[in-house]
Amino acid sequence: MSTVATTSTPTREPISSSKPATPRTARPWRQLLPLGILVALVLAVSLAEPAFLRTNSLTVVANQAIPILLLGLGQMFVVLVGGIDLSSAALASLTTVLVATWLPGMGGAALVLTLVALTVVGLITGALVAWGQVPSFVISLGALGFWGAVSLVVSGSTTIYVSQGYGSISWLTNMGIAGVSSAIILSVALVAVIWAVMRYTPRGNVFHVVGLNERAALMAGVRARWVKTAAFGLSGLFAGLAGIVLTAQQQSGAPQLGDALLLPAIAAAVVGGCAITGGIGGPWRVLVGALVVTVLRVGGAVAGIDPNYQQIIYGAVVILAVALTIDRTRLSIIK
Amino acid sequence: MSGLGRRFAALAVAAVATMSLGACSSTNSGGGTASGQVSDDDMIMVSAVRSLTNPYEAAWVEGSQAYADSLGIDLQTIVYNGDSQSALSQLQSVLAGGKTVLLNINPNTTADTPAIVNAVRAAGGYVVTQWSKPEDINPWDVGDNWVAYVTYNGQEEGYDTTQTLIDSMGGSGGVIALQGLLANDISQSRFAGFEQALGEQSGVTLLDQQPADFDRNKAYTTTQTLLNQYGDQVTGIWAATDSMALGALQAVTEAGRAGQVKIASAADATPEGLQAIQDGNMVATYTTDPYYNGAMGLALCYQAATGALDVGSLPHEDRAFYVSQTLITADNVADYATPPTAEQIVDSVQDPLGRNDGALS
Amino acid sequence: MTAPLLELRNVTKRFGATTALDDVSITVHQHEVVGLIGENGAGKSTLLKMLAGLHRPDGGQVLLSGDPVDLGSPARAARLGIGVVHQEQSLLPNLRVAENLLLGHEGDALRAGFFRRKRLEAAAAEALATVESKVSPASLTEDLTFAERQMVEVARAVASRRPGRPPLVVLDEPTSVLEAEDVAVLKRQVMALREVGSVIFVSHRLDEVLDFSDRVYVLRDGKVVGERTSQDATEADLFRMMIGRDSSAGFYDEGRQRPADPDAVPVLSVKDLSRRGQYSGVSFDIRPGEVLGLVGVIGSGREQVSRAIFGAEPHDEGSIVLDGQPLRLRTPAAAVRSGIAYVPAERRVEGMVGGATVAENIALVHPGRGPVVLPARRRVVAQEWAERLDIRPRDTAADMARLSGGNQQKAALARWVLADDLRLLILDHPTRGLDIGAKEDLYKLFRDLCERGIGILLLADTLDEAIGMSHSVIVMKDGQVTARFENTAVDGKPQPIQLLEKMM
Amino acid sequence: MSATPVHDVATLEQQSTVSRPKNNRRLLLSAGPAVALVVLAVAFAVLTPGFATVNNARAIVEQASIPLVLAMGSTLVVLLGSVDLSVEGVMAACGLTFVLLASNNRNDNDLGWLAFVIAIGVGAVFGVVNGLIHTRIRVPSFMVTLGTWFIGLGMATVLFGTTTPQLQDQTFRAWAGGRWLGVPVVIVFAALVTVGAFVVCRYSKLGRYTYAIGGDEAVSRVAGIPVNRFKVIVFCLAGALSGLGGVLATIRLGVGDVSVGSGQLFLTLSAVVLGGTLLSGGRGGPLHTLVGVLILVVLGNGLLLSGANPYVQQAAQGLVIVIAVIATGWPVRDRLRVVK
Repeated sequence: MSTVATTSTPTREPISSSKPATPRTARPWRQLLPLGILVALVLAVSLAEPAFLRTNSLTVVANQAIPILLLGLGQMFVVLVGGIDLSSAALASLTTVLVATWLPGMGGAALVLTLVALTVVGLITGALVAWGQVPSFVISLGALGFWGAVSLVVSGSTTIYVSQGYGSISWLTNMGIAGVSSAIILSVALVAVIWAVMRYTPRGNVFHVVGLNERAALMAGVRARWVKTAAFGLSGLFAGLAGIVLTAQQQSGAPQLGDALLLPAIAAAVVGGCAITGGIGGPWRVLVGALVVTVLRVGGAVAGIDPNYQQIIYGAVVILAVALTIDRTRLSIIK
Repeated sequence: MSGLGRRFAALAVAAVATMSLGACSSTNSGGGTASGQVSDDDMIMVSAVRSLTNPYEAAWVEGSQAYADSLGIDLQTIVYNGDSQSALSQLQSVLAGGKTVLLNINPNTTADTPAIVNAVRAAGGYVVTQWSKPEDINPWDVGDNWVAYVTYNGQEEGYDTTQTLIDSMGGSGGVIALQGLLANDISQSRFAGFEQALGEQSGVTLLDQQPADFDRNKAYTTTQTLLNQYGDQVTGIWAATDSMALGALQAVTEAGRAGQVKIASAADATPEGLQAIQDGNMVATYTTDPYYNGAMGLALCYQAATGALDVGSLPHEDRAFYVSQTLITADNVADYATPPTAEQIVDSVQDPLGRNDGALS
Repeated sequence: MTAPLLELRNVTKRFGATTALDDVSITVHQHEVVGLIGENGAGKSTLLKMLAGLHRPDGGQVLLSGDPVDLGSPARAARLGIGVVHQEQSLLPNLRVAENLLLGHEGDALRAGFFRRKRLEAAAAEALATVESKVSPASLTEDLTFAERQMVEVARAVASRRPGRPPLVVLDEPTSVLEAEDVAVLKRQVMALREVGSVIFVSHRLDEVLDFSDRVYVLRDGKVVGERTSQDATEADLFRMMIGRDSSAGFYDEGRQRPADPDAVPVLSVKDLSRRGQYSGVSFDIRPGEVLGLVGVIGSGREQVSRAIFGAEPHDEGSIVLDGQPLRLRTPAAAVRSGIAYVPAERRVEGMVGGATVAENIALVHPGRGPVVLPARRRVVAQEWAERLDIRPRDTAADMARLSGGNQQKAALARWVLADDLRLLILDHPTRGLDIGAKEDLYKLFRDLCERGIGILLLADTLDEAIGMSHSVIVMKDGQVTARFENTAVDGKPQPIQLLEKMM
Repeated sequence: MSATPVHDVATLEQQSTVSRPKNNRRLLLSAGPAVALVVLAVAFAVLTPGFATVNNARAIVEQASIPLVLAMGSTLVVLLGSVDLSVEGVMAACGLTFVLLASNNRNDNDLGWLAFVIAIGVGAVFGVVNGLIHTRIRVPSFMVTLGTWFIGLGMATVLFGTTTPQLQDQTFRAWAGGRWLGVPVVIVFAALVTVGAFVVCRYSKLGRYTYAIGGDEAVSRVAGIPVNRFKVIVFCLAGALSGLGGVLATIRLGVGDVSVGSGQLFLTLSAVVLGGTLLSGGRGGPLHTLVGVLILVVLGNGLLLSGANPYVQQAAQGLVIVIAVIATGWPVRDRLRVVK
């Protein structure tokens, strides 16, 4: 995880033994590789199980990918600024509990309240990281433990089934266009919005800049501490969104419902081509990454591989996918 | 992503969509079909479990296999390794195969149940869920496709095993309780049974209770720590499962107190647990007969699909009920030492409601 | 006559479409110091990287003592006796000095995979002694000053030679960060090295090149455009060969230096600025269009003062007033909003964002107004400044890290000066490591800014630069202001020796 | 001529703010976690009866033993600036390999010590594979080891088959709870590994090169260090230590179990980071990790003994970690400090 780095004393830029790189636009095929992997994976699974190619199965996969995508997008902001958020999946679990608890009484307002709460939770983590000047790995680990306990307490450590007020969120999975659920449509729209904001607004590249060289950003008057805090706030917000979709999909909230999605979400960001060292990545990459990870997670089983060997295949394909897709031209050192 | 990338993505999506159009005509028309007459050839049986390295679930799958083989119907085993998403996706892809799915599932979490039964209902299959479901959703609310929900009386398990433990301690002393994951309903009901039994007497006191997350190692370290704290006060340990009881046993043995500290497990009857009872290292466990569990769920679905069982007319107590189970102690442990044969398993589920032990309390 | 120690025959090196080295032939004899000069981008770094074993030539031959060799890898180059002191420091801050010195060639200080610490430190001490460095081999490298580290690097280049091979030590800009006495030590060391082997000496300082070297090669556009023995060459000759034209009169563009209006409200007014243990009672004013030079040696506190004005470091007491408005700066961001700009000395660490494009770097401080900024618009702005400041290549979509130092510095400056509300520009070693052409461009830019009424606080690279550029010069020593030379445009410039007296 | 500066007597270099950290700052950073450990221990000793007893101290050390073995391997990898997520998978694969090769109830194997060696060898092979894929195919270690984590779990699942294999080798069974020269066996292993890791990091070429590579990989390469080879060796060592940890945990359980390592990855990695070894590499070391492991074990043990509600325990654990890290880092805060 070369993820995470602390340097209070920057060393001088090392002499690089890498060859002068080709301009960044020289290899467009590189950017297509994650997509190629996705298509190849889908085709491979379909060869073994043709039923996989039906719209029905594919939309199922897409639906499954949404929580990973949303968590991955939140993770992207944190990874872009050079950190990592281990608490995001636990926050999604907390969301499902809050939503399931509040929906019957408040209806749609519960969603707004939850998102606000989760954003604040993320901002707290971010503020501790930014102004405490401590590694995000440890702080978010502490947050993971703390908010996990809060989920358990709030839920009475049980699953809360949503019956009354489910209408406020059921449209996310039940409604849609041509079998494509509104959760999918909204998530893709969200990806497009993030992309547009990052590209077309004056400060859109600020996460990238802070991730590439935080000190230089500081010296250029960028409020880097706020940017980092905001990245965690966004991670909290997206964990909230992911939690709402999970609640809609499962029609219930539970204190550990989303916990298992932490590594897939990080993997989605990395497989899509975000550098875990920060500064490189974007929402479209996370979208493709989330789909790849989801197909990987379910593909082995769908293709009918002996359950005993599925994990081996899964592990091998994860490595293979990253080996093929990672853009090494912009990383002279792979950690 | 570059402009080229976006164009390529659009192309890929279009291509996939075109391909799928041709393929989807054969999809089963879904939705709430009543108990019908589906022929064996159009069926596929699915047994879904968390992992195959868990003795309980391994035996469950063996039971399922025996039953499916007896009818000559294909069995697909879904192993989801504790990943709810994986469970649902695998199920969806089997459902998309077009055959009528008969599903017997041990859901990963309570929260998974609605999504699973809705998916099966939409595809016109039949499902029996086991062990856990959200309290306020029931099979008869969803329809005939959710044939039944069966579970096992955790409170009874906790109560009976605690009684045995108290007896073995001679009715006095101090006991430590190890729960499973805090958020787990089953663990909670077993612990409720434990508390009930403890409350009905006054000789044995509860020294401490901790969650050990069903984890053998965590049970080991927790017991080790608590043994240090309470010393000789501890004369009994109750654990919600065999694996935690075995972890505790390890710590007790290392502390040189094997035999002095009595250990009871509330569930699972794993080969190791049974061995420990035979060796006198444990006093009790409970069996729900995993072979039966694995076969019975499929049998219910099969009878619903063939029309042998009219699901719609079943009373609620036959749609959500406890399955009878047996306390295992040193007295009867020998009876469970050898696994049942395939014939025995198939015979036991000829009347899949035969072990109905009453409606959920 | 014996074969020359090093001979490059018609060496060529291409990167894609650009030819970095074009048919270069260079000879270095035994017991000779050869100077190598050229503008940024002339091919010096490529040549040095080739000698260090980092690049392979595409054509031509490298001969050592008459034998054709393949330098292949850094380890191989070191084994063949070539020690390179890179311009960018290449010591590992988290290791001890002794470990750094002998990294990769520990010899008998290693036994069965384990270090024999005594032997290692003895060997290191020996190497350090050859450069008269008093650094302890056991100290942690990150605790050394920059100059101390530089000396360790030179020691390492010497120490890496194999017995039996005369050493060839390549020094890339070794003096740019050294203090006067260290330069003298270096000179002695170079002369000592000449007794046993040879030295290639690369520098922007023409006077130093002439002082150190026996012979000088001049590179331009990847070609050798001249070779002179030091006795026969003058700085003017070398300059002409390097740039391809005569030096323009008035290097510092002093003709455009106008006296500042004494009655104008100062852009910046610093009063009794103090920080415990660093500096105290520092006061000065900078008027619109005025350049104030702040000089002093290490530990004088001038850098801390300048960073405090930018909000990058705290101060304990005193006031900072900008255009009559008192400031309480807690962060650089607050300073930037007040109209203060800072060009840091450590360009790569603090001054630019490598990995981002040139356009993004230029837009970093003032990304544009309004909710939407089209990338095309950003490119156009960047392109304008690339033209105005002659940033090469003009491709503003290129990665900032790929540019040469001078062009990076221009882009780093562009991001500040493109704003209309800039009031004060703090320049910390703005011309460090730049070639003469780039320096001239920057000096012109500074004069332009003065004409816009902007105040400049200059921490100059050299005393000459400070004197040449500044309206006023303030000397600091041990955290105190020890001398002021004001209104120099009218009253006449101080002499370097006057400043030195107050600095030391 | 005026073109070039003539009086370059002084280039008045002032670097101290950037390139010269204060010595005491580093000391504070190193000592912080140790101070936190002492504060925690004293707090629990005062507040919690049963904490400050000889038996509990022994239990703490025993519980820290297997995490220590794993964390030492993890430390080496993190010092490189890489990370090894495959710990749990390797533990499972090695644990099952060990049980199935030693005397057990599933097959007739009885290789004794050879089983022990082969199992650790399997871990080393995992490490070499990690290292080779990471260095040769240039895949970030995060993703490589994430993949081999699942491969390890999958291999263990395949080896597990359908019934739990039980360890029957009496020599090894005796290790569980057994003592050598009065010291519990796991503690002996943990002590050997910790001392070994310390010696390697402090005095060996491997250790110092690991610091060099973690400090600056490009510079290390230029200095002629065969970076890739050393990375593979370090990953190999980490894999072998994961294997050893898996075997020790398996011996303690007495059975082969696919989930033998569950939870160990987060525990060990947190311990490494909490102890002050930077994930960016080059700084920290085995002693830091020792402190980190002890902090986490003491925290868990003390909270358990405090009798607090389990929810409160979990929340408190999270809070204490956050507070400890922020408090120990507080004195070295700085306006421009960059921490990721």
